[in-house]
Amino acid sequence: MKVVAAIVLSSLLIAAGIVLRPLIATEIPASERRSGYTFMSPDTKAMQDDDTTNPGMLGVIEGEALWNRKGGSADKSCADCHHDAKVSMKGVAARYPSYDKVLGGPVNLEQRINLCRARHQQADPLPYEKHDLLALTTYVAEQSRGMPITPDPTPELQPFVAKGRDLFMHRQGQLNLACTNCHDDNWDKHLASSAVTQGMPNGYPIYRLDWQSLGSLQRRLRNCITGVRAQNYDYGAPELVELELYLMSRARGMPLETPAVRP
Amino acid sequence: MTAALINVPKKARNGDIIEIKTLTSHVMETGYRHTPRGEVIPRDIITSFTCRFEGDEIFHADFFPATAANPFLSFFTTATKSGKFDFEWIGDNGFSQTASASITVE
Amino acid sequence: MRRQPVPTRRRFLALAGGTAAIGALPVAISVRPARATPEMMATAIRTVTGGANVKPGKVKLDIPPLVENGNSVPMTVSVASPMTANDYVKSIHVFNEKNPQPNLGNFYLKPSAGRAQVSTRVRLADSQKITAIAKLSDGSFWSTTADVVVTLAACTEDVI
Amino acid sequence: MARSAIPVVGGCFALALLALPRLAGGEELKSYSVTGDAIVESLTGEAGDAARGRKLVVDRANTCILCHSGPFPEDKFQGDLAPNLSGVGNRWSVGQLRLRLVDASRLNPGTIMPSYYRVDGLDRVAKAWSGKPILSARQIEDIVAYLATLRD
Repeated sequence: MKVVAAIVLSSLLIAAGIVLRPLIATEIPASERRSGYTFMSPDTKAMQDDDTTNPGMLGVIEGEALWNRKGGSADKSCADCHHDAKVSMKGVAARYPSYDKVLGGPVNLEQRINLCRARHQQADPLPYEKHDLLALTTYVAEQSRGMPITPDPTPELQPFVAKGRDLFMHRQGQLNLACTNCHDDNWDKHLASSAVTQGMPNGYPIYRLDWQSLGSLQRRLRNCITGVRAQNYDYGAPELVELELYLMSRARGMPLETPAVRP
Repeated sequence: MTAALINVPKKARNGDIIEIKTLTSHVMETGYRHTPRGEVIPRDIITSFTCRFEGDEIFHADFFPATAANPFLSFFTTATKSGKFDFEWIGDNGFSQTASASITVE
Repeated sequence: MRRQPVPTRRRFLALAGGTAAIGALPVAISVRPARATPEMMATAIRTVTGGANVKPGKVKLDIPPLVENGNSVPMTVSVASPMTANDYVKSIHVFNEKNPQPNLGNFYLKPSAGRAQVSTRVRLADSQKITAIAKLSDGSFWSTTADVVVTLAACTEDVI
Repeated sequence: MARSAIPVVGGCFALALLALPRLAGGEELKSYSVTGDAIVESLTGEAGDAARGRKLVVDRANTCILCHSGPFPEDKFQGDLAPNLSGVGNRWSVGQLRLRLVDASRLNPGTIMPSYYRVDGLDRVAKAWSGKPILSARQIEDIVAYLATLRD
């Protein structure tokens, strides 16, 4: 009977431990926060550093063309309202996801582009992770390259940031791992010799060598969720946007690198 | 839509050896990959690149499935006179793309 | 659709009309198809050299000894040559022995190149030996080799 | 030594009183009992095969070498998130190794070591893996047998 009691007790402790786990996870002090760039090999850094060799710049060129293309029932282009993106979009990506009053919640940059299409161009949404939306997002985000991440301070957003943080701290999937287990507690280690990194969101959309294309932060998040063998969230799901929000708050002050190159 | 990013100096002095860099958007599908259902994804690559200066070929390259997506190339030429570089990419499924860039040689 | 050069000193962007659309990558899984072998590489090299003797030297192959992802490996080949009308590099050929097929690239130069050097990015399916061969205007062939270790990505979209 | 007959397969005792989860193949998760920090008895009732165990450990699909390094000269890409497996057979008994594979979270709730033979107490498991342990009882025994051979 002693053993049974011990098992029951330890089970309770474990149950408690799983609940307590988020509270004991260590967030990275601001002074130690590092871009994924700093973990890369010199060759991959060189590919990002030079605009004539960075394949992500092709997305910028294509995005600029799309910015100026008229479309939708309104037959308007982005430029018809926002004019020169170099001026109007400067700093915008550094504060996304941002609060949308009509929806009463956060929207990321891709969703903002599609909201703009719906509200002002009377155009269909561009599908997630397809070329056009990635190119437009990359072009908009590139206008903030080098600028520090400055999360949207709207008070109504804060509960969503907290939800994103809870998700970051929550163990899930068959491997029973939370984002924090690797990206707060073990970011200086290696997973099968690949750098774990801090999972910073400051280069998206990124040109990922593994993808051989541009891809969004949500694609990268979905990779990790697949990796821990958890049910995935659909592109645009509120949980993914909340995670994006929390990641941006975690990267406050870090310069935007879009289009970053990552292995 | 495909894009090309070409880097040629706008100006050079006679006799300068200049670097030309090109980056082209293309998936470079190898023909060796399969869908989750086991079907082969057909090959779709750029197979050849040619650079001409004032109509004369100055550089040519053959690409293969082993060429990385969004192919990058860098090569050199000697600047001798002002003129126009023409770039041409040809590939599977009738793929064809051209671009050009001018240089002023002083 | 074509754009004029932007008025910066060194760079211009061209947006050219093409026939292929760039979409998101198809949902695909990588497989390890039948690989090229050292014999297949030797055959491919013979196709270029016609069986002529290939001497070590003159060729320099810059490729990272350890790469983070085999999908895009930067590579520069340069050849020691005066690049004059009488003495120049006609072509450069790069081979591998473990991809599905043995060619990494062929590059054809003119004396006007001034410098016998090309850079590109290649896919390497695995850690392996890379061989670069230069054909000179006198008909001689020169070569060098380099070993590359390819890191396998830990976190991919393939379910592990 | 008293030994519990209650099948404890997960972190939550309430769940342990429910019917045992069924695996996709119809195989029930085998019951086991914990003594101290060990599972003394083989999950299959048989000894594992160390040679098969080594193959399982170096196969990335089983995730071991994503985090652990060890005496596997053929694989250049091993993780350093978790202790090196060299000498692990000196550090732990077979029974201790077995519990650490089956459910390391019993010993340290904060561990990043997944529970390789557990199906409950998990959240949002992807459909393809739902109701299945990461490794089968036989695979656990094979790996335990191999790890026990790793002596400095």
